[in-house]
Amino acid sequence: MSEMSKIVRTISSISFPLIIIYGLYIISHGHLTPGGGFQGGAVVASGCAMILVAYGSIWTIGKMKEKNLSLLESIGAICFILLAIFGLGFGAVFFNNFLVGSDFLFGTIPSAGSTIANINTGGVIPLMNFAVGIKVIAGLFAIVLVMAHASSTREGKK
Amino acid sequence: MNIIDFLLQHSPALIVAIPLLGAFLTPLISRINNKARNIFVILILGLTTSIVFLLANDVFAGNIHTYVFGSQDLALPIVRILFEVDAMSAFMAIIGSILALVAVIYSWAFIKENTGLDKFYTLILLTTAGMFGMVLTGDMFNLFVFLEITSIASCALIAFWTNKGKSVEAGFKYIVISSIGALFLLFAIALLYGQYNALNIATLANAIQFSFLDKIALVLLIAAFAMKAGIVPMHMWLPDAYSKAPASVTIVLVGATQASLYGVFRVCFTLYGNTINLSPASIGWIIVLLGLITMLLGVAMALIQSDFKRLIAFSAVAEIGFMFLGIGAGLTVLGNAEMMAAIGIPAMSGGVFHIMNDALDIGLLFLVAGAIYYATRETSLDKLGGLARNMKYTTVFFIIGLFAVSGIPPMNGFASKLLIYESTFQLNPILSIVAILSSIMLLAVFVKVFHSVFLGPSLPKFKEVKEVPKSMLIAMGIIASIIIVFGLFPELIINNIVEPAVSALVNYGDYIREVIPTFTGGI
Amino acid sequence: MWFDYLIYILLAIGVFFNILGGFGLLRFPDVYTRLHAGTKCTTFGSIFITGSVIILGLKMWYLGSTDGSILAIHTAGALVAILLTNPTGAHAIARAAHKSGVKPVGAVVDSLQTKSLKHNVNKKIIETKKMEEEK
Amino acid sequence: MSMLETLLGTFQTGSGFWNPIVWIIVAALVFLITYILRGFGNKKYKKGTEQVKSFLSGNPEYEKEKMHVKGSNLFWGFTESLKWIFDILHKMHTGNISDYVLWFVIVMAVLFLLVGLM
Amino acid sequence: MIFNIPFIAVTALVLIGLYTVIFRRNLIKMVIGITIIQSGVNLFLITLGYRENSVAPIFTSLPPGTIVPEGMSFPVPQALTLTSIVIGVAVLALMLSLIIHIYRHYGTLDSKEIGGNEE
Amino acid sequence: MMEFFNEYLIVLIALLISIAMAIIRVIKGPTAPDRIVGLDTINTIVIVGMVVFGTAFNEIIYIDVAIVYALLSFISTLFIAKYLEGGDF
Amino acid sequence: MILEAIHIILPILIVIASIYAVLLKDLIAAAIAVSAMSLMLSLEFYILQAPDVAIAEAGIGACLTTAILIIAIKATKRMEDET
Amino acid sequence: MIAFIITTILCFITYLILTTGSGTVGLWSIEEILLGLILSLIAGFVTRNVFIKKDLRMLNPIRWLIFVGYVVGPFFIGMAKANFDVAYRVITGKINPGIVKISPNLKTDLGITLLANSITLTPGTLSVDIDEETNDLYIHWINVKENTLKGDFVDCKYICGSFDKWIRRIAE
Amino acid sequence: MSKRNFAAVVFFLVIAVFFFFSALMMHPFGVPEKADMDDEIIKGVQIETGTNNGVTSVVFDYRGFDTLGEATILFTAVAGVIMVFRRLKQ
Repeated sequence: MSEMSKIVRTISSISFPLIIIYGLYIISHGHLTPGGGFQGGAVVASGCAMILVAYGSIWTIGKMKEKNLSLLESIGAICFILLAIFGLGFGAVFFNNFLVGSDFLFGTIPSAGSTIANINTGGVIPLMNFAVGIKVIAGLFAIVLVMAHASSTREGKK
Repeated sequence: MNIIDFLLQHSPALIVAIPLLGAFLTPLISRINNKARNIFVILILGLTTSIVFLLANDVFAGNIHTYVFGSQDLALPIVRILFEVDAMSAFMAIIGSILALVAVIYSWAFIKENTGLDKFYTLILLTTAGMFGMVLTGDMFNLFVFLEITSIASCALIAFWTNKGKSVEAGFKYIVISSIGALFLLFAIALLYGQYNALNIATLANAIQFSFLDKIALVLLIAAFAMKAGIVPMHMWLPDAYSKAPASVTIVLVGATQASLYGVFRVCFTLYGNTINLSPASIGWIIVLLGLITMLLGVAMALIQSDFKRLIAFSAVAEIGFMFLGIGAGLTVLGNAEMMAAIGIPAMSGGVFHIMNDALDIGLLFLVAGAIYYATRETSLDKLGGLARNMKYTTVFFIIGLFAVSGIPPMNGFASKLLIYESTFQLNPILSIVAILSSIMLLAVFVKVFHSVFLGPSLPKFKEVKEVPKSMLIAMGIIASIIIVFGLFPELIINNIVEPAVSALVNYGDYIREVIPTFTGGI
Repeated sequence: MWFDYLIYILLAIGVFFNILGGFGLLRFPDVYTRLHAGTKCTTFGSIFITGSVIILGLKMWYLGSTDGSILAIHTAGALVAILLTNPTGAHAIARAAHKSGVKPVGAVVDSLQTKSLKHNVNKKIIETKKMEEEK
Repeated sequence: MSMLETLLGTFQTGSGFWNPIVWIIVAALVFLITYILRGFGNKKYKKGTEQVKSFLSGNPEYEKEKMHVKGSNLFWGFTESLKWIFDILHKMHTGNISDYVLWFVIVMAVLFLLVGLM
Repeated sequence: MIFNIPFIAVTALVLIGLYTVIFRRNLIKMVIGITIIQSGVNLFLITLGYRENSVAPIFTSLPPGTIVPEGMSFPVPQALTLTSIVIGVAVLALMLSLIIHIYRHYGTLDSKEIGGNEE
Repeated sequence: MMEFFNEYLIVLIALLISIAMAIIRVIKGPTAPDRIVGLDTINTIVIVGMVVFGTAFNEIIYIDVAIVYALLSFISTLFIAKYLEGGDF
Repeated sequence: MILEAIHIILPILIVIASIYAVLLKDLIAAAIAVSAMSLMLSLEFYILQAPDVAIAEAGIGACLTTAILIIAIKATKRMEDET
Repeated sequence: MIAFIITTILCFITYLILTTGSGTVGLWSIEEILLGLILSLIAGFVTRNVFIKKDLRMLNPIRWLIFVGYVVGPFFIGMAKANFDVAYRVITGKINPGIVKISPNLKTDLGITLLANSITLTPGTLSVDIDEETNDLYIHWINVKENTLKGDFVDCKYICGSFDKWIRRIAE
Repeated sequence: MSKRNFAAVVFFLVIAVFFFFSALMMHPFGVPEKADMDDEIIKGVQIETGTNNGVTSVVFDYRGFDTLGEATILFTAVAGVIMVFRRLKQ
């Protein structure tokens, strides 16, 4: 009884890629439209939670161990703090936006005032968005997964 | 560029960033090897401690370090996060680094047999990083964020022994208390932000008018920080949390509590320093009264406890009262130069010195309690007895801690308490009488512990008890030696470390002028 | 501009159905009939309101603004998402309600009830058979 | 006085000075004297004789475990005579989280009344 | 110019949450109360950053005719609120997992029964 | 331009009335499924309200929020429904 | 004018939902009320010109908070005992 | 592998739809397309096993055309009817509800899901439960016509009209 | 009503009154009094950080350290939850 009905499962399967790609869109366009690493990460984590509720936590934990999620979260956090420390190396201080204006990756500056969405701006901010996004996805999903698994195996422990 | 200069210039950021990086790396490294993880954690904390000492060495000479994140210019209005390190911050950072290092060394053997150790070390590093962030930051919201880091990490650490219902319950109480406190703190920050549109402490201190909303914010700030610091009557979470946590966690928790105490002082002296004496109801006297109640009630409750760790926790509450008394006495005469020199400076240096002494003494006692728990699996005073025969070194460390905590020379506790007694006697004799009374009762409390745990006939069920492992002894030895050194040469410490910290609190104008050169208040 | 009138008409229909949905939610006697009101009417009203926004976007696009196309496409995306998730949510609620024991008020026939009864009876028979075999 | 301070005082407060080294010397002296006194008595001490056994008005000695004065029995008279205070204190520490928050609210209200109204 | 209704709503939310924590004995109810306080504080921060007839501080596809500094709401409170929301969910998750453990140990969720026999 | 878009604000008020009815169902509903029906209705109306408000202020980028809502509001419904079904998670 | 009306109606609805989140004895109902409050709070954020916060509140407040609450209620018990 | 490619392509198309009007290469800018490709590779990798389960029938574009025709044509009309029906019942309060069982004989998961969702959105009906093995649907019918009841089953045509034929064309 | 609840209600009302007055004394809704910091940020967003979204630039650039703290909080919570539900040695 840990799965939901067939209709829910099918719709979850169909909308899961849509939610994932939409969350990634929010993460990658964080510096242009409303959104960013946290919001997009929350969206993707919610999508994963939908799969969890539709298929049951035991099926899900077979696909994705919480250890790996914890590792992924560590990697995201390390990327984030390394980007901050790179500011120390390339520029002058912590959290220096050393890529902005460098015409390298995401390096251009948008024209002032109202513009259309140009993804190639923002300097180090999109990279930070991705790092935080990975972190938030892994973190929030790990919370839901661990709690759901613990609550579903309660009888087994007793 | 010289590496030392480079480190010094970026030290405020590095002190927070290195433990954080270590915390993020710990899960990866613990996949390799457990021993590698322990060594890595100790290395990280050692590196942090050395940077803290480097920074403190520079700051105690009279410089104030500012560090702007993201850009180097300090243009007005302050839009970026600012770290501002004066002597008080450096003082607290030293305490935090020592405690964390000792805790990690101690827990090498203490919790070796438990599972989930990678998370344990991660959380210890995170708590330490949060503590450093709290004491170094110059931004109100950043203070809130680091407060939350500290409280969440230490809550998870308190509930480390999840097979015990009581410790989970203590963790839950702690998280409820600290999250409510933090939320009211955020409310107060929002009130200040809505009025002055600034988050920087110096900018806010320059702008504050002491209107009605400012008073509300002041009360919220003081109440929230005091609750996190364990002031009576909001202290009840503290015995629960301290006594149910593993001993190596408790010593970190002591540091976290004192970081909250730092919050009270920073708010009273720096943020509201210019305007706090406009209030007819003197905030200083309120703090002094709270300190008196805290002392008396803490020590009275400690007298009737029958659990070892809970008893020490209540005496920790009493110790916090001493700090509040000393620094509150200084706050009552803030702005009055003559009184400040005669009463305020000695009282405050007593209070500030007592912060460090309290951390060391209570920390040592908790470590001893943990050692006894490790050896006998028992914390009830009624069941323990005659352990001096089996655990010689532990007994010696306990005697040192006993003397220090109850203010008996030649330990460090005496020096700070003497300063507090003498200066508060000039302010009002009753204050010092109450302080001496509670100090005597503290001695009685610990004599009781000494009698019932270490003396007496050797009980048959503790025949097999052995001395604790070496790493725990080393950790206790570090603290004990620091206590003895501080006790023998208090003038050295007071002149070099405590006096700069006190003058940093009193001369709040310097702190503000470092950011806003046009500020005219202060001494 | 007949376009504007079309937009107004669509908006009016949408608002009417949405309010009708809320009204039906209050008026109907049990969960299933409320689901009829709450899901169908609001979905239908949403289609009309988003439709009017899509038409507005197309009109803006026609008048020469690229923003109009973005408005139209994103609103269409929201509409697709609503159409995908709303009926499924209704189905999940209905199933949950039935499993948690809420019976349809004034039901003429309830074959799911008989099915679950039968299912239970079958289960019991199988279990008793197993028990006997074990003995 | 100031001469003496500079010579002896390693720690000056507003009204006096304090030297822990002197304290240690005094403590060492006391210890020495005690040790000598103990040495006098030590000669007459013989193991295994009646002398070693404790004398409880002729009553038989209790077992070791029962002899031990328990921690909660210490200061019994003090706590008994001030029982009303400790009862109140016990009542305060309910262990209920709501009460903890209630104390926070009470302190906040009192501070509001003190600071806000004045 | 309306009569500060959002601020009063913030106050009401904070007080309702505080009421829940003080007077309710169920632990999950207390957690819900803390969530409500959290929401109130978040709403307060956002409300402080609102300016009349303003738009969000995003320059992509800005509506024509927006005055640049004055016609935009404050970005800083929104960033603070984001932080606050994430902190809220972190605290909530930790509290609930501790509650699950408490229930396993004590078999009840009544705060009075759980902490009752504390010395 | 602003005058035309304000028609959408009137729509928003109407939607708020509808939300209020659903709130009454949420707080009144005798059983838990009734309350979820109210919640589901609120979800849908809030999505529409977001679209309408984004259009009213001529902010194209606001529509993204509505899509997030449409995709995610479904999940909380699923969680509650799964609880009521009685299965383990 | 209409905007002000919205700013009056929505906070009142939020407060009503939060009051019922506290008063309801059934914890599932309380969780539903919290979710509804969160939804309307998010609409209020959106109307106060903070779409970033609205997305975050959508993902975290309205979805994940409810999910975690429901999981916790599942692991413990549903009814709040009568006092 | 095929599942991975298909999922990636779907994700990429979705991403492109979301980012229209960003540049000059067609409607998109070159950076957007590159980033979209990377992101859809990630999304496709993550979701490949969930999205497609050994069923590649929907790759045929003709089925998609029929699907669009179905949504715009009979489905929308049915939905409009449904709403006027519900409006009538809301105002008058005349209901005669019951839960009935139909057996539409659809084999695939997608087909039964489409049918159930269509039924939910159309006249007076709401799918309550589904039999996992035989794909029978249990329908809550707001206005049961008692002459249609034959034992357990009700004939499909009273409830779904022509939907099941359309869906059989789309998904089977 | 027990003694405890009576005291609680009294002090609660005191707090409620003060909070209510503080809500009334705030600046009028929608008209903040000072806007130095935020105006500075809005003006500098596109030039200094190269982003169009002011909130993201505040989150990741102007107040990036807060975000590091926030990420750390999430990390802490996840570590705590996993630690609380870890498998214990018997």
